[in-house]
This record gives sequence, C-alpha cells and structure tokens, in this order.
Amino acid sequence: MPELGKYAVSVLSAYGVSLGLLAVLVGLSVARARRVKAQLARVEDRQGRQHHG
Amino acid sequence: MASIWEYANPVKFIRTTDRLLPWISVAAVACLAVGLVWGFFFTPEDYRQGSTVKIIYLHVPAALMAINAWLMMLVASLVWIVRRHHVSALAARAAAPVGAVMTLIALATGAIWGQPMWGTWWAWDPRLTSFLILFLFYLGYMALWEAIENDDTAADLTAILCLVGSVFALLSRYAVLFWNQGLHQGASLSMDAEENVADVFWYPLLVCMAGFILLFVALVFLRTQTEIRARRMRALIAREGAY
Amino acid sequence: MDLTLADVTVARGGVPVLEGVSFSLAPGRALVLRGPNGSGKTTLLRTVAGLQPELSGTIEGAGERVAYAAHADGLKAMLSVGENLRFWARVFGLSEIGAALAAFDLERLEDRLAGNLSAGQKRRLGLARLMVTGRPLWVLDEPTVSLDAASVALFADAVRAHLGQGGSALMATHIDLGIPEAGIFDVTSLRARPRAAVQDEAFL
Amino acid sequence: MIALLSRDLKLAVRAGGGFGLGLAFFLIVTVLIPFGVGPETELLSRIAPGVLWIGALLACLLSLDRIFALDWEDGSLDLLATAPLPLEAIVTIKAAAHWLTTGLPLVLAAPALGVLLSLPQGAYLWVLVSLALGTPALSVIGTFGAALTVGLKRGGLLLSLLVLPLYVPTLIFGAELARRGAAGLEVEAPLLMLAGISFGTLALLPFASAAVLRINLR
Repeated sequence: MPELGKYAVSVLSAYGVSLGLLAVLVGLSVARARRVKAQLARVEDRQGRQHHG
Repeated sequence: MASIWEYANPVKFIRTTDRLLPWISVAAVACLAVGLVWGFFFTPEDYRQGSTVKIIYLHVPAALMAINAWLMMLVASLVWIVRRHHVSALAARAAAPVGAVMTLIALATGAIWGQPMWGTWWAWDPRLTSFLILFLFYLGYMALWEAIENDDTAADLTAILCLVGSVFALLSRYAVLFWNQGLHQGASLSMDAEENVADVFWYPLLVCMAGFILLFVALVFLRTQTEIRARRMRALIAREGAY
Repeated sequence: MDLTLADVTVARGGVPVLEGVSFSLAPGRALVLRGPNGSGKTTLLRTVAGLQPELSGTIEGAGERVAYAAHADGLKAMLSVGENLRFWARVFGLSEIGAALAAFDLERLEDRLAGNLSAGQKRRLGLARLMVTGRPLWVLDEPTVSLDAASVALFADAVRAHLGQGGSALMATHIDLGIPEAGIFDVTSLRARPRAAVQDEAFL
Repeated sequence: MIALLSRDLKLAVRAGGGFGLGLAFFLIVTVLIPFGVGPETELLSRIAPGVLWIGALLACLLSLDRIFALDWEDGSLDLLATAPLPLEAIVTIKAAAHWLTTGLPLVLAAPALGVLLSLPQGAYLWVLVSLALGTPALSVIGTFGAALTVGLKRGGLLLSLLVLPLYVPTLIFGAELARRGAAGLEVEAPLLMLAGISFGTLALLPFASAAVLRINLR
C-alpha cells in the first residue's frame, strides 16, 4: 500500500466511487444481456415448435 | 471486399461482436488492471498536488469517454438518419448509459479531487460545469428513448435530439467558459493531460485511457447486442399476434 | 383531375393493413369505402390525405387537392362557430363562410361558442369546414357519426352540391347516403395477410 | 399564417387559455425569493438580474406543453398538416404565439418585479434588453421540445428534462448581459452571443421542430 498522506481519504474514495460505478454499469449490462438472451431463446423456441410442429 | 455496412445487419453484427467480445473484454480488464495498479502503487506523488494526482488515472479517461461516447452517439444518429440502419440507432441507444456513467465518474472524481484543492466539494469550475450539463443531456436523451413506444419513432426523435443537443452542448461549453472567466481567474483546475504532466504520470495514464476505451467498446457491443435481441423478441411476439 | 391509386399498400404502425388498393375517382363522382371495423379504412384515408406515407404504390391527384375530415373535428371550444369557420377559411386562403353556414343550417348558431354546441351540431360545423377550404377532393372518415336523419340529409345535399361543382369525395361510411353519383369500394378483399411491421423485418 | 397567429392569441386570452398564468408564476417566484434568501437589500439587488432571468425561464417552461398538446387532442394539428402551410411555418407561428402570450408579458413585467428585488437603477434597461432579446429563443427552443413530446402521455416532466439543458446557453448569456449591464461593465460580447443564439435558433430550429412533428404525426 503506498503512502497516501493527508489526501488518503480523497484518493481512496475517488477509486472506490469510480470502480463501484463501473462495476454497477458492467453488472447491470451483463445481467440484462443474459436475461434478454434467455427470453429471446424461449420465444424463438416456442415459435420454432409452432411453425414446424 | 466486404462493405462496412454489412455489419449493419443485426445477425451479422451479433455474430461478429460475439467473436470479438471476449478478446476486447479481456484486453479492457488487463489494461485497466495494469494502468490502475501502475498508477496507484508505482507512481510518485506530485510535488504540488500530493497523492491526489492518482485520481487522474480515473478522471481523465472517464472525461475522455464521456465526450467520445456522445460523439459516437452523434455519428450513429447521423448514420441512422441517412442510411436507416437499425443497428446504428440501437448502438446509439446502447452507448448513452455508458456515456452517462463515464460523465458521472468524471464529475465525482473531479469533485473529490477538488475538495482538498479548493476546500469545497463543488466549485463551478467551467470544465466540471460543462460535464454537469453534458450529464443532463444524457439524461434527457435516455428519457426520450424510454418514453416512446414505437421503436422507429423513438430512433428518429432521439437522433434529432442528439443532433440538436450536440449544437447546444457546444454552445453551453463556450457559454460556461465565458460565464466563469471572472470568478476563478487562472485558478481553474489544470488536470489536462497535456499540460505539465511528466512522463512518469503520462504512461500509466495512457494505459488507463486504452483500458477505458476498450471497456467502452466492449460495453457498447454487449449492450447493442442486448438491444438487438430485445427488438427481435418484440418483433417475434408482434408477429405471433399478427398470425 | 382524377384521384388515382395504383397498387397502394398502407400500414398502421408499420404493419401493412391493406395492399393492392387501386381505384380512380373522377371529378363529379364519390366513392364510399366499405369494410369491417379495423380493416384499414381510416389508415387508407389518412394516407390519401398525406398524413402518413404509403408503404408502396402511387397516389396521384391528392396532396394539395385534399380537404380532410376525421373523427376529431379540430374545433376550439372557446371560439364561436363563425370564428372557427373563418379561421379555417383563412388558413386555406379564403374568407367567405356564408354558404357553408347555410348549407349545414348553422346560421342561427354563428355567434355561439363551439364548446356549447351539441355533438351533432359540432359534427355539422366540422363538415361545414370542408366547404370553406375550397379544395376539390373531400376525404371523409365516418362523416355521419352523431348526425340525425335531417342532418344526414343536409350533408348528402352538401356532398351532391360539391360533386355538381366538379368536386369529388372519398369517404368511409356505413349508412346509405342516397347519393346516386357514389360508387362503392369494398376493401375487405384487400386486407393484407398478417405479417410483421416493416420496421421489424430486419430483426426476423 | 396571420390567421393561425391571431387564432392562437385569441385562444390564449379567452377563459381557460392560460394567459396570465405564466405571469402570475413569475410574480410568485420573485416574491418567494426574498423569503428564501432574506430581505437584505444589498444581496437582493446583486442577485436581482439572475432571479428575474430564472423566474422568466421557469414561467416560460410552465406553458410549453400547451403549444401543441391542445391542437393535438382536438385534431387541429392533423388538419393543419393538410393545410397549404408548410409545417416549418406552423411551428414558427406557434413559437411566435407562445412568445407573444408568455415571453412578451414577462419582459414587460420584469421592471415592475425588479422594484421588489431592489434592482439597481442602471440595471432596468439591461434586464429589459436581455429579456427582450433572449425570451424569443426560449420560446423557439421550447417549441422544439413541445414538438418532441407532443403525442406522449405525461410528457410534461419529460419536456422539462429535454428543454432545460437546451436553455443553458441562453440563460447564461442573458443573465450575464443583465448582470454586466447592471454593473456598468462591457456588454458587447454577451449581447452579440445572445442575439446570435436568438436569431440562430429562430432561423434553424423550426426545421428540426417541423421534422420532429412530421415524425410524430405519421
């Protein structure tokens, strides 16, 4: 751990806030990507069966 | 020779980006890890700013992407208006939240950096103020996408809003510079990368910028895929109802 | 000049509702569109009026020749009958409203606020608006809604007078107006086969 | 064109037209400010130009959703679109009518409200000039926002969200012009910028508004 001196709180909170925001953004993006992909697969599956069966 | 417009086909876009996405994601994480660790642990303190200089490894790349994301949306909107490629409109939609978060990071880090420097969390510094206004533009753009039900109408209206907004964002930038010149003469924060940043800070910063760019590209690819799939799902369900 | 539709496809919200619509309407003639609810009559009329683009095919003789009247009359409740009519006359570059008031028996109501009219009276005012546009092609969507028998007769007379002056009328209506110049065009057989909206095609 | 303008003006002043609402709102905002910041004359007179600008801007914003919503609901907008007027002319007239019924009264009321805020003697002229020059831009930009949200239910809040960022340059240069004029500083730069914004938006934005309206009508 580097010596951050009197600005330690500022530096650490900047990193914390930024990485936290990025993590939320990535997390939400990936979660929605998975959800939509699964929903689409379900709809495609259903329609595929209807058309061929 | 394949035309670049081939990638405007949704299926082709998904297939291509599916192949690229793992590589870009890995590269993004690697660059971010190297750049941030390098910057955080292995760079000296600035003689004037102390350890707060370490904030630039987040602030500068985020600010860069905040503006570039809007530029990308502007280009995508123009492509949609001129050539009417659906992927283009959806890519603009996908980029907006990423740009908004980048703007938020730039704002937050700017404010946190400013706290010890100015002695206050927020100063109406021209650059920070401009980013605040940019954030409002992002909010309006996203809200308009959400509010309109018909997908093509939403794409058309948001594209025009993006065009008009770009002009006004530029105007606001000049207005803000003009407005604040009397308040903080010369005291504005000079976290410009070019100015007085020694090589020792500059190299890790470059790596971080590369990391943010790659992260942005990866997120936009992923989110555009999601938008395409959501659109396809709506289309399939609508067709189901039509037959 | 005739109104001519050649192989026109119209869409509602991007979904084709009528396709292969072809007819032509000569001056002095009227054409009544028939078809069940939701079959696309309104969409076809809006397309002819130029409010939405046709998906394919060509429409000639519409554009600046159209006076359009829909379910909503475009009346301002806080303006009098005369003011409403005079406004639309001036928008279309005219000023004379006397004939329109007389034709729809609105003369006694001229100074009454449109907001105080009954539904049938409002409808009559909305139709009187057609006469002050000076345009030859009337495009009418269910013009007789909320009109009583006497008012329907007034309307039929106005349409016949319009046709007599070389105008033409295209309308969607279910009742028989007793206009001998009118032909019938049934859209039922032209309903588009169910399919996806055009904006969705790229995603299927 | 004159027919449309005079109809809109007539409608605005008749009962239920909403004329005067903006003015009343302007008055209330200006009266509330001293309750919020304290009655100290010196402070009030310093912030007066800015307060008058903010008040005028908010009052303007309040009436934007009426520009197209009423004509949309009763079908007039469809009928106007089939009239021999280009949509560009229609949106310009709509903006002009909004300015005449909202912006102009605000400009004229501003000096009177300036008295309540102990606006300095020399500032009256510049507040008047800056508002007279800037409020047309507010109406034109607001018309664009109204055209964007015309068919939407609950479009009012969205309209504010879309329009407020677009108002930033006008507000900055307008308030700066008033402030500098009040302080006796050089006013040429903000004056030119404000005039440029007003004429620029007036010349160009109607095309965007008409395009947006056309999309919303189809």
